[in-house]
Amino acid sequence: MSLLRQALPHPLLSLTLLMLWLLLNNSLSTGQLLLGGFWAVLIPRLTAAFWPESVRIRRPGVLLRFVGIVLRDILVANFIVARRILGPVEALRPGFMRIPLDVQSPLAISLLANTISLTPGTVSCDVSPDRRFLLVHALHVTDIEAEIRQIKSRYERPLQEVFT
Amino acid sequence: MELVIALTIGVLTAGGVFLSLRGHTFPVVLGLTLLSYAVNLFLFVMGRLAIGLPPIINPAAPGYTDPLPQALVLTAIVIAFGMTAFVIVLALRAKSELGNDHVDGLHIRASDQERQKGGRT
Amino acid sequence: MLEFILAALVLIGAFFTLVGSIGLFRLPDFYMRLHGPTKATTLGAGAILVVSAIYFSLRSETPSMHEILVTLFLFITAPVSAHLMAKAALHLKLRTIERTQNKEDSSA
Amino acid sequence: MLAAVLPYAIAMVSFALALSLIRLLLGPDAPDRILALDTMYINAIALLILFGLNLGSALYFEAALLIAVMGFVGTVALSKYLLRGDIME
Amino acid sequence: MNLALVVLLPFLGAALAAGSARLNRLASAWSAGAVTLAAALTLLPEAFRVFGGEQRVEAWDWIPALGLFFAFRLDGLALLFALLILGIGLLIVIYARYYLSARDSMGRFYAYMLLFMGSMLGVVLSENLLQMMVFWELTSLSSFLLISYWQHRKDAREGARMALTITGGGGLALLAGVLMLGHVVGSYNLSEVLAAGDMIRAHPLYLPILVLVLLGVFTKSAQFPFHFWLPHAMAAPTPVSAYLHSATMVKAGVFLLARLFPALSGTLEWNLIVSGAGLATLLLGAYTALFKHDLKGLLAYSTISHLGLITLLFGFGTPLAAVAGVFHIINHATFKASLFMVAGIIDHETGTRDMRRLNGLLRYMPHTAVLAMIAAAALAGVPLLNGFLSKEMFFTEAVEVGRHLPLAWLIPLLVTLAGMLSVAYSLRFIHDVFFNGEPIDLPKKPHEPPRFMKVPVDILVVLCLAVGLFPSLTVGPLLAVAARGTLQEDAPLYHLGLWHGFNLPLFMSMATLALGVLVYALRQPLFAWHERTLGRVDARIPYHAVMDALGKLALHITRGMDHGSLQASIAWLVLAALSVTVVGLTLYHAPLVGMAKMRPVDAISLTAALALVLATLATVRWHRQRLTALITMGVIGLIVSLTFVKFSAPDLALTQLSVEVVTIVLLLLALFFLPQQTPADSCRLRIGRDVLLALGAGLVVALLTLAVLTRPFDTIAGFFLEQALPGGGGTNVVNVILVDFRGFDTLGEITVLALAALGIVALLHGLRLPMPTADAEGRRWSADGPSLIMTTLTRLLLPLTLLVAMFILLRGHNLPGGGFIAGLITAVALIVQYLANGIDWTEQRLRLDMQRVIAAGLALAIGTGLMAMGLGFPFLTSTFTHLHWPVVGEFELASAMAFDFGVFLVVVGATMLILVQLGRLSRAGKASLPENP
Amino acid sequence: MSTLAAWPVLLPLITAIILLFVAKGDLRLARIINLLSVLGVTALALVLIGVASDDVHRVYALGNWVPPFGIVLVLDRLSALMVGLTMLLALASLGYAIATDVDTHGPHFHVLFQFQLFGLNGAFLTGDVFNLFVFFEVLLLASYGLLLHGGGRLRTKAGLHYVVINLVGSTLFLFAVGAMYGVLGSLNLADMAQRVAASPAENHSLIAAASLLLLVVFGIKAAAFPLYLWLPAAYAETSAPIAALFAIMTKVGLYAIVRVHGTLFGSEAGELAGLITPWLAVAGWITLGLAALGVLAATRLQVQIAYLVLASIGTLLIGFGLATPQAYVGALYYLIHSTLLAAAFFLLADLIVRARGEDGDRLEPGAAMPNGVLLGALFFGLAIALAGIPPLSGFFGKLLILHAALYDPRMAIHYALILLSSFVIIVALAKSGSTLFYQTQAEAPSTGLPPQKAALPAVLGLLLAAPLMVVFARPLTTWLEATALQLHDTRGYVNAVLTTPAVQNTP
Ligand code: NA
Ligand code: NA
Repeated sequence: MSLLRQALPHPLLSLTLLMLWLLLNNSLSTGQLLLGGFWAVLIPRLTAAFWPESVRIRRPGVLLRFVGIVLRDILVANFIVARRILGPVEALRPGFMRIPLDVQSPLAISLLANTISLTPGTVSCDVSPDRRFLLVHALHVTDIEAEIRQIKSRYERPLQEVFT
Repeated sequence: MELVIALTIGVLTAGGVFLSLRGHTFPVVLGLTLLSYAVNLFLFVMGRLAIGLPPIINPAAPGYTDPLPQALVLTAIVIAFGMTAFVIVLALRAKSELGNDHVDGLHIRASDQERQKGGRT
Repeated sequence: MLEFILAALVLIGAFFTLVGSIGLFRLPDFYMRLHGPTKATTLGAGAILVVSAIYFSLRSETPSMHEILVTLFLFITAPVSAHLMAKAALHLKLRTIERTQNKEDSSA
Repeated sequence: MLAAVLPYAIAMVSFALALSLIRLLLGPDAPDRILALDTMYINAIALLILFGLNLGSALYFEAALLIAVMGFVGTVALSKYLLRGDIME
Repeated sequence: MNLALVVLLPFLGAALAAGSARLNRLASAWSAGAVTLAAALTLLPEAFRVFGGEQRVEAWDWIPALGLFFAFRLDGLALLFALLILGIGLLIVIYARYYLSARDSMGRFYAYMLLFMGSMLGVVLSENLLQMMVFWELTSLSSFLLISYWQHRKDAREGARMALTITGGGGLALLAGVLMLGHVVGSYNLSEVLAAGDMIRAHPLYLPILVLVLLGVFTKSAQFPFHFWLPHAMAAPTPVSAYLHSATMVKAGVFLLARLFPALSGTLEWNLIVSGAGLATLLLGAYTALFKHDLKGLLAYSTISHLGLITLLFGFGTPLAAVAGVFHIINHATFKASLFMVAGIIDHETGTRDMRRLNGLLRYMPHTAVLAMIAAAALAGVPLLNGFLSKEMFFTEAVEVGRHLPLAWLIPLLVTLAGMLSVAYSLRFIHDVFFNGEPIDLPKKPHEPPRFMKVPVDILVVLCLAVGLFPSLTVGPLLAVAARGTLQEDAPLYHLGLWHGFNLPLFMSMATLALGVLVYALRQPLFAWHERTLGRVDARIPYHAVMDALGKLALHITRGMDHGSLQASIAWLVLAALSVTVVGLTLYHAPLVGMAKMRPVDAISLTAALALVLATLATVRWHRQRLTALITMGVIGLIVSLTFVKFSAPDLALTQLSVEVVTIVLLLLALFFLPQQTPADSCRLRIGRDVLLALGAGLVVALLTLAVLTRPFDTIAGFFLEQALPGGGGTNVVNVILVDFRGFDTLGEITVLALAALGIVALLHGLRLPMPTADAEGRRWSADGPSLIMTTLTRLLLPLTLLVAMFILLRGHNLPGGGFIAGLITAVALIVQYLANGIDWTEQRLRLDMQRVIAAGLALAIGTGLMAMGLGFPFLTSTFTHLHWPVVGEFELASAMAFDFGVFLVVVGATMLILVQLGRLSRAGKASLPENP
Repeated sequence: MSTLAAWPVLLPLITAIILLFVAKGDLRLARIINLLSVLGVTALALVLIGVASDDVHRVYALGNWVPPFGIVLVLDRLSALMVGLTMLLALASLGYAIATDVDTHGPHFHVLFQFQLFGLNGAFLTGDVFNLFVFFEVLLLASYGLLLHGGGRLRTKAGLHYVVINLVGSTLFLFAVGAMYGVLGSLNLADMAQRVAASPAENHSLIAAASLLLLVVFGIKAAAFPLYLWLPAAYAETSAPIAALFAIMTKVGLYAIVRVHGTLFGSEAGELAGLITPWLAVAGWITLGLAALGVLAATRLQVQIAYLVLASIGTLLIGFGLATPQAYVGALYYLIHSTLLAAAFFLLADLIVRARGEDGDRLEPGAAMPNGVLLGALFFGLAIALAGIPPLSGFFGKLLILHAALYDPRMAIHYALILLSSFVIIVALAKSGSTLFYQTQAEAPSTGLPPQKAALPAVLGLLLAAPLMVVFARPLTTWLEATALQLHDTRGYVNAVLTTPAVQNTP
């Protein structure tokens, strides 16, 4: 087991790499599988020092659903943002929001920030040095508190469930 | 198209020459970089303009563009990169040794000199 | 039918790309401009990538899925870029338009 | 069908690129220009893929991939320069 | 062999003299004497043959391509000079041994002296004119050494330099003349040149040849207007003056006049130039000599005057005049050498040469006085002495020429005038020094010199007398062969005797003596008049004026061109490139734009071009706001990449894109330490010039591009396209070219990269730069540490990016990609870690000596090449094979891939080394900051 | 096909790699490796000169790709000669650098040194125009590193100028090569020559423009007017062994002109034949004139020597501009002479500067130098040699050129400039020699150091060339005559290169 642990310090990463290799090569041939496997073992080992803590995904199901929600939000909300961008500028009500953070793992915070940025209408601007707040800019926001609640429930909670 | 390309390369060259003639190291580096863009494009189009004919052997390909200038440009890009890196570090060295970033190590602004004098007395 | 969808998708992608740039072009302050490129443009590129994936999968009769990778990278990097640019803007105390809410938060 | 719409798509993306360039030239502040450059990079991804579709060639994919992988580094470095001056501390 | 030996012996002797001085001071004098004697003895058997009517020539090949032979010639003229050089040389050797003081280095003196002797012998004994030039210039050099012998004295240094300047310069002119002469004749050998007089005189190059040769002659023989160096050469020790200015150095000029007499004389140009210069020199020298208070100064001007006399004789152009000239060369050598030695004795024993202080020395040194009186009488042309004989011949010729040429009646008059002055200054030399009351305030108490110091003078004075009394018996045979050697034919009849009857020349002689005494009697008012008028004229003044002007001009032009301005250098460069291209394009009558049809323009390309132009203009416009300019450069890079894509160059696009990213990081790293704004540094004029140059360059490049693109062409590309797959084993032709067809270029290219990295490491070594604490607007830098989001996400990206890099690396041979691009991606992936996490954090996790990575990459690249050599193929010959492995299936292995992997390693190593070293600069800066209290 | 041609290029590269691996921080080892390699390649170069004397072009097709498709190395008399010269200089320079510890003044001296040799030898041997560009870049970048080695204010400034000018030059090189490829469609010199000869008249203007542009590029390296402005400072400010090694640097430019333009526009080239020769002489005149004035105006010894180098370039440009085989003999003779002796002079100048202590290289009277007689004698010899005064080699070089100029219609100008500049140089050197060695202040205490014993062989060895070239002028000029004839036989070169077969044996 420890041997395996040594060989594959981040099995999840290795798996991802293998999949990506196959994607890159658009091929499922044995040769590519072997080669991808080779990279999947080698690269995590080479970069192990950069990944001191192993990443644990507790609830893959939640993660998958989260990804689905985000993708949907990206699609839907983009249309809204497009309308706002193309519409009258005067109608826009931009604003900053300080979102108090419950998640504490760096990866989770980062993914949350990313999600907020990708989903239209909001961009994460900064994390307070004490990791307690995320500063977000919204292109158009009418009720800031509601918006914050929405973000926390829709994005932060699933992430907290996955990474703790 | 050839005319457009020629003019574009000309503009890049002109910009590069103008900046190369400036008196401070950084604009000169910019000028050299512009010149290398110009010459890379020039060298590249010397194989003539071809659209959709990349030199990757493929039985279905209708034809290929001249691959040689591309190889030359690739070499030229790499060399230019090495040279740019060297010259920018040299510019730092020169600033450290000469005390300012003029290519000839000159203090240009008279006001600066006056200020220095004033500061000393 | 598929081709129709592809064509539509291409146009949608191009449209969002354009929207992103229009936002960049016309919105009045930096923070607002930041919104267009980070998502509309990203989404636009994503849509076009999907078309590409399908198109080449069909053409060569083997799945061409590497476009997913481009999208993945984009989705990871675009927010990082946006975040750092915003951070820089905050540091430089860039002007926001008058009606921006909670301006004081930005300087906290 | 696809072939018919591609020129329009390319034109739209090119126009987007042009708009981004105008923002870059207008500024007014350094972050605006950085943002514009960043946008141009992403526009370029779209453009490259459209090129590939237009020519029916997969050979332009890697260029798009490369921008996706590396394009943000310039943006990040420029931003960090504004923040800290010293980008590699 | 003997002749060569005669010339070479003194050169060997010089080394001997210098070496033996280390043993014993006097050993060098002895060896110099022995060498001189040996040379003379070697010459002797040859000399007899010459008297027997032979002309001896010895020749060996030297540079046949040039017509340069190592060749010597001995005829009467050469023999005469060789005897003078060796004979008087030997006397000077003896004399100098007593003259030099204990402080003077004898070894150096005799070594220089022998060098000079050898050079002079070389001049007179050369058969090949080019070889003669070698020795000619050597006389200038060795006389420089001799004149500057007392190098601590300013006058010695300056006199030597002046002599070198004038005689060396003349030598260069002579060289040109000799080359042309040889060109006209078809040979540089005297035997042929002397026989080709008619051809030479008829040639269009005759006048240039004549002028150039005469420049050499006149400078060397101190003819007006080049005479002024000679008096300044008197700063040399007196033995040197005695040697150089009686028998040798200055005689080289007149020797050449005699030597080339058959080849060049016999034209009006010759007569006018040579006799004109001779006459002027004769008068000027004689006049000036009279007013010199310095003994050696008087002798110097007297020498100038007599050289003028000889020149004038050759200028007359008649065979008899030439014979007289040769005769006077002999006579002048004897009496002038003795007079110089006398002057040296006086100087040596009294400590001064100033005739105003030297008086009544007859009482203190009677022997010397007698010698001086006889020699001076010879100089004045008093009957019964040798000087009288040649002066008579001179007057005869002057009268003769005066009959033939218009206005030449002046010549007898003027030469009589010169003779008169000559008598006057000779008289002064005797009367002022040995009579005229008591010495005034001498540094030393005068007495006779050592016995052997006078012996050389004794010998010469006896010769003056002997020749004067019995010319036919003594000098007759030698003069006869010398005359024959000079004329290269039998000399016309002449009579060597004391008495030629009552004729005009005799009358002139008597007149000079009488008038000379008269002039001397009137010296006081004459001196006063001279001081007020002509005495103020000094030829040195125009010389110095010319030299100063030359110096100033040199400084002005040099500073004007080379004032350490990079901008000027670049402007010149651009101008040169522009002009030659324009000239090239218009050189032949061909249309600029070719016949090939142009492609139509599409809107998108036009937009891209427009964008490129705008971005370029923006870069130029904002070059002083550096960050902005950097961003606009980024745009240019991007559009260039897109252009590569558009025109079928995916590999280039990939490369350009990755380089672009690295370059931005690089420039930003540097920008931190540079001012972020450039001060305005150019005036409108400068900007106007630069704009013009830039527009010109742009226009020319555009024209060039258009001209090429509108022409059809036929390239070797077909071969690469055909052979890439079967011969190179890859479908990506660009990559196959890079790693195979032109792998050697790539090897050079990665070497450049490696070198850049190493060079940068060297440049950064010990570099400390102050770090700005605030940005351009004065804002302090943000205090925030690493961004959490960035660090986390970029760590996530690292393995993914590396995977992409491997993908790009492996497919390069067949599809766009390859080692270079993969290397840059890898480097960027790692650099991002540095950007996000800082140097310390990253270095702890990435312990790779990038220098070794570079070395490994290079070793791998070159190793694959060497492997082919091991198998008997040329360096870098590639091989590839398709393997079928169970399970894995078919795959390709190509040696070029190993090469490409080497490229990959070098790129990773070099890029990382460059960027990280540069990034580390701020750490060095921080480390050197004073710690906060 | 002879493998011999490849080794002078490969060995330095291999040595550099070994140095990178092995000798990090171990100076002694680095010195030994470097010295051994230089000795070996020098010996090889001498062998190559012998080998090339049979007048056969030895073509080495890298990668076994036949010309004109692959890159070829071509060993002929001239390239062998240039490699030999390079190595002799390298030997002296390295010996001097080690003796005076110059190699300890900064990192990577030995590696850069070997890379420099790689670049130089490659440039001399390649038969491919783009490959020539690549080797130019290698040798330039190495030269940047070496030039700046040790650092210092003026050196850095000179280095910056040198680098920037050469970067612009590299750009021009690519423009020129690009245009040539765009018209001729090939990069192999022999093939290009053939294509020039066969080119239609309508392309002649373009070919002319491109090759004149290339001439400007080579002119920068050669330091021809008006492109010489980098030279005085660069040579004067860098360390002595590097200045000595750089004596070959300008010759690379001249070599390239002779090789490239000579081959492209040989007698076969029809209307284009001899395209650039009129330009060379004009550039030579002005360069020579300005250089002579520079020698006279110099207030520092090293600057003066730099201008002497420039003067030799002017003379060489005239020589090569005369373009006859006869003139080539003279120019090549003069090239060997000026390269070796200029190098010797730079080394000697360094010894003088060390011996003068605080008086430095200013041409002003100073304290008497320790061992001044020896230094003075060496100075005298070198001054004679470089001023072109008999009996040393400089005179004979000039003589050969002047002799060849007799047949040129512009003879008068050639003569005037060569002789007048000689005159000015003699005046200037007499003055500086007299100032440095005669006009010493006996009472001033000397602050200088006597010359290191170990540094002398380098100076003496190079100086020895001056008398040897005179004594052995006959075999040397005979060899050079054959070289000149080989260079003028462009058809021979083209045939030899283009008929090179691939190696056929199977491993
Ligand atoms: Na007196
Ligand atoms: Na840093």
